[in-house]
Amino acid sequence: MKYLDEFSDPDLAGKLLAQIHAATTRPWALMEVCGGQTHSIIRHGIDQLLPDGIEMIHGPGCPVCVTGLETIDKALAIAARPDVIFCSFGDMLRVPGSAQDLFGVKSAGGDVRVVYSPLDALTIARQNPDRQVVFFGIGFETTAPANAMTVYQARRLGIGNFSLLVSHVLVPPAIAAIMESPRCRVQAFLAAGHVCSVMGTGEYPALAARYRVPIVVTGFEPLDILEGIRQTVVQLEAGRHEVANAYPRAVRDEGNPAAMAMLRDVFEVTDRTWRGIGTIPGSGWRLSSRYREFDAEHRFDVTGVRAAESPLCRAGEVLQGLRKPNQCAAFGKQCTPRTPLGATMVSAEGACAAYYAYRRLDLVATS
Amino acid sequence: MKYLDEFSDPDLAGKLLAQIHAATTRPWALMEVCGGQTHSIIRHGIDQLLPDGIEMIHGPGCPVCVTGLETIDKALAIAARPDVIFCSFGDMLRVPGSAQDLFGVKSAGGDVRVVYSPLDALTIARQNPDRQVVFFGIGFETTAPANAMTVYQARRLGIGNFSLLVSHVLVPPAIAAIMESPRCRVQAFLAAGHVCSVMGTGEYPALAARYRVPIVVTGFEPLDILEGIRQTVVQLEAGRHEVANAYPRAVRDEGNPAAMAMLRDVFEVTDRTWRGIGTIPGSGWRLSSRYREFDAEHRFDVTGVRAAESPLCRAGEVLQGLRKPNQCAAFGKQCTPRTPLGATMVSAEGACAAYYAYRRLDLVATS
Amino acid sequence: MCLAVPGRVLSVAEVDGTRMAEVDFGGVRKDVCLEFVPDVGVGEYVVVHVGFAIQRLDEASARETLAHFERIGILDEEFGGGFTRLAGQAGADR
Amino acid sequence: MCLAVPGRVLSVAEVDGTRMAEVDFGGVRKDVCLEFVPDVGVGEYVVVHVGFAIQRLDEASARETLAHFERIGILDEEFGGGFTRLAGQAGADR
Amino acid sequence: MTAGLDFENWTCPVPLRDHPAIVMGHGGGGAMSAELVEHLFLPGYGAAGAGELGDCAVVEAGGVRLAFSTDSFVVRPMFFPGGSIGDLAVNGTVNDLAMSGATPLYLSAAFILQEGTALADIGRIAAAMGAAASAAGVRLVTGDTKVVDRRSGDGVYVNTAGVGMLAPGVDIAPRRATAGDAVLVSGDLGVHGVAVLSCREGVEFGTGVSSDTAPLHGLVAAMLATGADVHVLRDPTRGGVAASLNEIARAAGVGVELGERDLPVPPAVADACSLLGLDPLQVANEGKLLAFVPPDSADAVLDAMRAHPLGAGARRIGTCVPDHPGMVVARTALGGTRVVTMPIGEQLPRIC
Amino acid sequence: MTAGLDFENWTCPVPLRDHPAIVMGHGGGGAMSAELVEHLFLPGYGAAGAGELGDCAVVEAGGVRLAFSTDSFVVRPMFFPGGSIGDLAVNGTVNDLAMSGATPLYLSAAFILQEGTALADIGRIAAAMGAAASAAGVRLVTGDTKVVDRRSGDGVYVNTAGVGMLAPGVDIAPRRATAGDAVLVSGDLGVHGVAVLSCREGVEFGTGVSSDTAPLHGLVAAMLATGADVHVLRDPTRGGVAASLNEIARAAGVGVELGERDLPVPPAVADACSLLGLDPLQVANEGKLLAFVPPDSADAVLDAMRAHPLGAGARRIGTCVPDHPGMVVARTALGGTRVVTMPIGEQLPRIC
Ligand code: SF4
Ligand code: SF4
Ligand SMILES: [Mg+2]
Ligand SMILES: [Mg+2]
Ligand SMILES: [Mg+2]
Ligand SMILES: [Mg+2]
Ligand SMILES: [Mg+2]
Ligand SMILES: [Mg+2]
Ligand SMILES: [Mg+2]
Ligand SMILES: [Mg+2]
Ligand SMILES: [Mg+2]
Ligand SMILES: [Mg+2]
Repeated sequence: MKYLDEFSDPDLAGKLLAQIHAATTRPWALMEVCGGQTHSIIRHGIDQLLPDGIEMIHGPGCPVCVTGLETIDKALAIAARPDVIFCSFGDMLRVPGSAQDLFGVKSAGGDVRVVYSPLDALTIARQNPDRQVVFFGIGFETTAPANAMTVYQARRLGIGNFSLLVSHVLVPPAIAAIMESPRCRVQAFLAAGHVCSVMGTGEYPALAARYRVPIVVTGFEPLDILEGIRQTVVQLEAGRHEVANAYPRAVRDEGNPAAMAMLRDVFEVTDRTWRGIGTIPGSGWRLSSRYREFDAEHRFDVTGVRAAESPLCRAGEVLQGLRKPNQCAAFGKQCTPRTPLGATMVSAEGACAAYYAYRRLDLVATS
Repeated sequence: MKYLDEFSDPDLAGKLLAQIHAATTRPWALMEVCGGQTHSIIRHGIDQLLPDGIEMIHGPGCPVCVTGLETIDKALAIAARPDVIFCSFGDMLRVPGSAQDLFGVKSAGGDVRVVYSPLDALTIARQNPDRQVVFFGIGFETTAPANAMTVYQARRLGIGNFSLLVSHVLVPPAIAAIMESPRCRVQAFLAAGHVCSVMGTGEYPALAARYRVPIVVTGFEPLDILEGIRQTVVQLEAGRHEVANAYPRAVRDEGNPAAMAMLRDVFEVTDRTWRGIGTIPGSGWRLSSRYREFDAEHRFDVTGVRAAESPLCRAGEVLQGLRKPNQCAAFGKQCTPRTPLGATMVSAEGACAAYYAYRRLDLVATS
Repeated sequence: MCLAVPGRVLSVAEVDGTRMAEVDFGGVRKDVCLEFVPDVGVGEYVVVHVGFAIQRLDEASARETLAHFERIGILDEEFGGGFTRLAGQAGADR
Repeated sequence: MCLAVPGRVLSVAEVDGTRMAEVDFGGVRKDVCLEFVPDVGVGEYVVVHVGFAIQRLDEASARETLAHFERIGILDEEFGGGFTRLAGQAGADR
Repeated sequence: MTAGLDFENWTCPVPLRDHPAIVMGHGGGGAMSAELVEHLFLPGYGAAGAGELGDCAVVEAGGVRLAFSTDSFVVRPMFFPGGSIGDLAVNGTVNDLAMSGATPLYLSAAFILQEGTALADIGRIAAAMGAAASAAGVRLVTGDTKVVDRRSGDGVYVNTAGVGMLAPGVDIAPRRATAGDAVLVSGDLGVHGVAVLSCREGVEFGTGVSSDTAPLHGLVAAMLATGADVHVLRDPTRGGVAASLNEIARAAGVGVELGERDLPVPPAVADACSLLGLDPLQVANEGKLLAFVPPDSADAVLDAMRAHPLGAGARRIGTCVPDHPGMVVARTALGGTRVVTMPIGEQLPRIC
Repeated sequence: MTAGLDFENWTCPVPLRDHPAIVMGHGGGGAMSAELVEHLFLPGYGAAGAGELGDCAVVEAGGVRLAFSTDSFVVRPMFFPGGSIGDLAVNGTVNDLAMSGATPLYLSAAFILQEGTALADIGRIAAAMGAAASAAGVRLVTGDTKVVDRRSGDGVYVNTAGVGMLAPGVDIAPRRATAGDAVLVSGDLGVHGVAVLSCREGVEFGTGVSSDTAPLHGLVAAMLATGADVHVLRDPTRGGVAASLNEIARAAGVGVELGERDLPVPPAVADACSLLGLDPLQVANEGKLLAFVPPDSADAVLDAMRAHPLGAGARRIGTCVPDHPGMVVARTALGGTRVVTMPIGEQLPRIC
């Protein structure tokens, strides 16, 4: 695909790697915030090629991983209703709630459907006027405009049988929370490129200044990631802590004004519980009171659902870079991709899942 | 089964046949009113064993055959509704309406279920409180008490999602209509035993007297039928036209008072269109006004459904004994059990269907 | 019309205020509503149609009918003197 | 988070009052909502996430970035004099 | 691969024209099932379709004559008195092979599982298949598993295919039915169908009847060991004796005459059929066979059958006749006759 | 028949314990499918279960070596760019036979039809099967038809089983994979899966990609004609190359090393996978094969493949290694490595 393939070129990657090696004189701990970047790093083996001193810490930027257990349980309760068609992005279907996952609800008779876009769910709602159609609106700032637009359209077109189960999470408060953590080891951030495509970079200078960390807005292809790392290392080596944009083809400083206006109309800021991490103040969006009637949580009265995570799971520390997955006692034992205890073992981007596949080769290679 | 097997004994049958042969000096045309008796006659080959002069005319006593086309179309319309579970006796599923049958509705997505008893439909209604459950209440006086009791129970137990599509037909008005027909050839009746189990014999003396025909209440096993024929022939040969009961183990003159009381409560007399015959005044029961709320016809507003029968079909004349099935031009051509034009080709008891199977051997045997 | 078969009441119970019985049809057993035959008890025979007993089966009458069939052709009550001749013809017919 | 890919707008149409486009992703085509990139036209590239264009793709910037990658290691702007030595070490590492 | 075929304007030939879509009756093993094969599958397969796509094919590979058969099993409920879908899946295919006179050797097992099916149920079915295969002396050598959506399946559907080997000279096929042949049955009729019906939703009744599911190749071997020239064997499953005899009569262009008094219909089957208005001749069997044998070997074959545990109730039920070719006629107990028709589709309980 | 087995207290052994019921992933051809076989079917079958119930069994009858295979086809939609469920049903079984080195000869075809299915659709499928069978030179010799309730099926499910014959000396099986073997693929990867996905509800996208469904035994014959000792053949269908290579690596206790730059993933497949977040190595193929051949015959086999119309795009994609037994590792374009994991269940579009 144009503008993907060019940014995967091995020769240019070699040049960037040489620059990173050349620039690195000391160990540095960098966090890529975004799960998509984690995926790219592991899939292309980028971390194996970095200088030994550069440690990539996988951040909490996988929406599948951080969507709260309670939210999953609410989704499961709604999806199990016979009157509901529950629509979701594909990767949410295997995320375990307290007792099961959406695949389990589906296998027990729930009408659970995978869609590519929330607009597909709206189409399903129009095609099934006698059913309630609920879309599972999770994700970061990147996904929020799509969900916002869908609810806006539902109201505009009078599609009363549509509603949204909303659990959006926000990146800047998470970065602040990570840096506030007493055991925090992160020295710089690769910021999530597509979040910034929507939101711009305006929130980052204050964070960079407050925590004295470089923040480099980074894309997703191998060259993008290498360039993000390169710029970060250069700043760290030079003792700087600035905000930079290494993904200018898709990110403008001002973000996307149309999307941001829609977000302001449809959502309002709320405290949000991140799975494995806990509640971060002001780190989420929920439907604003103007759209309350489209809120599935109220329509199906699941506001009372409460859930507790497995006491074994250390996903919170993993997500904050305080612990490697294989430093969790349950890793590979009680907890595998087939029997995940924490969401980080569920998604292909989840740090624990990535380590599970990855470690196997390490073990073989070192045995 | 006790009280079935004993009444099939071939040796006793031989004795009864000998008596019939002995008694018969002239040709007689007898009508067995009931389709169950037709079935028994053909299944056991009884008519082949009778004196040549005794002609058995198959009467309109198969509820599957005589249920009106319009009623079938109403059933099809209700059964096709997505909110409805439509329950029926098995033999109604293949009866063709104007365009298709209940099997076709089922194959197109209708929830059509076969039950043994209307009480089973009531159970289904209790198990599916969010669906409408409709029972197809057809049949003669024998079946009517079961349907009446079911509606009575639905009201008593407050099962609001149950209703009945009612199309009951009554034997005595049909006998009168047959006898009033200008071309009528029937000289005596075997009356339907199980109808009389419910209703008794009180209505028959007036008919026997008015039309000067013997009426012998007859059972269903070979010996019962032979005895019915024997008594009929004896009367005819003697010039008598009395009502007699050749099925006393199951029929009392007064009928079943408890059942009759229930029928009076739940149903009221109405004109009824018999398929292939036409409308016979006062020949049916419908729900009385007290049970109107359980009337599927009103609940689903199919009162406007109108239907016309195939112009080729001579089922009316067949049912009245005015024409043999193979005297219908469509018989075996446009009309076969796989492609029935009239209901008499549908049911195994239907005179046309019986002839279709039967005639094949005749043709072979005489070719 | 109206397939109905004789069965013997095995047990009676009240279900939801309705008198129901388990009825045996020579090894086959079905639940049957007894509301229309209120005084039938265990061990008696009923005539059952679509899950309802529509009449008590009169066993004495059944036995009498069978006995009558046995007698027939021996006694000659209905045809008087002509019977023997006619019966002979009938036999020849078959 | 947020798998988003660049695609080229093939055509634009208004559907139910919403600006929609057919977008080509190198042979794969999908319908995409353009409401958030109101001034993008046919032939331009957009970044698409779950059926929505979330940003125009700046082709000039993309070309510049690639050119920058090509230049890197030739120019030495950021590290000044120390660069050549460090680059040599990095090469030895691999 | 399919060039030259006009799909868009494809219409079904008569008599399927009357049914533009599948109805339950198409799966009943009667006339409607046969018409699907004749008017839809065979024309569709064209030159690649061989023979009549019967229950079992006899083919040749490397000079060896093989029997090859397949059946899918969708019986509901999956567990019933006397067996389960797993027993049927093994015995059904073993029997289709045996009815060609072959020794069954290898089975495949392919599952279509509905999501939500309890693994415990699948385990019970697999165990029943293993036990039935061991009892029949065949091996389950290859398999497949698919899962379908909750709304697109119902528990477990099993397909088995089987391969068996024929001894030289064995030629057993419907077309070999010959006027004069004695028609034999290996035992009581209708027990499987009644057992399954007794626990089917909407019809449930109490009965002591259990399915007769059993592998019949041992019985066949005993029959062939008499040296008799067995003409036809058939397991009267779906559609019962009525469907099997009608098929044989049509395939061979002969008539069949049954004596109703000779039919081994056990009282419990007769009673269940009386209650529901069914014809015992149309009720399915899963452990019985019909045989057409020359009249002079009928007694020897019957003796051999009776000496085998699965043929203890064997008896002669009729004769193959030159009259009314393609038709089956029963002489009733009273001495009349009736035509035993090919069932059309599903068997339905009657009220009338 | 099933005496001595304790059904009521039957519980599934680990690791199935975590899933008391079937979920879609059990049918994905990955780890969950394999675990059903290992922990449920094989223990259930007991002594009657033979081998590993793989895609195809090699058995013996009358001194002839036969290949025997079965597969059920439930692909939705039933018609897709480049083919239909009918093509797959024939080619899928033909290919499973061919992957053992056998010449496919006979197929069975068993249908489970949902009531309400248009006869015209069934006719199109039958015609596609006939055409595919003719093209593959196999005959459809026996069949079966069942009909299920509207709520218990979905259009047409087809099972085919197949019988083929092996030439003396041919021994092709996963366990024969040997360190040093060259790993070859016959052409572009992922086109079938992308073609089907492009018209699947909820995901639809426009693409020029058509299914690659094709019978591969001709290509296999050309490969064997080189005289090379082909160790393993496999058609990477459900679960794609990732599932097939992991299975082979485990069966033989070897490692596999792939070069990502050598994988023939056409741009349209790569782009569709980018859009949906899928791994092309997990996407299904229906007309491609993987081969493990000794390194010294790799070039000759590749030449033979490229000379065949179905192998024109053949290339070497990796090597069988003694390291990391049971694992498949890919060397990335950048020079790193990644583990190519066994797919767990269904492939799902990702947003992340
Ligand atoms: S390995 Fe499992 S239990 Fe441990 S932190 Fe990761 S997800 Fe939680
Ligand atoms: S043969 Fe058919 S068309 Fe003729 S009277 Fe009978 S049902 Fe009607
Ligand atoms: Mg992003
Ligand atoms: Mg009656
Ligand atoms: Mg078969
Ligand atoms: Mg069979
Ligand atoms: Mg398979
Ligand atoms: Mg058979
Ligand atoms: Mg296979
Ligand atoms: Mg296969
Ligand atoms: Mg079959
Ligand atoms: Mg395969």
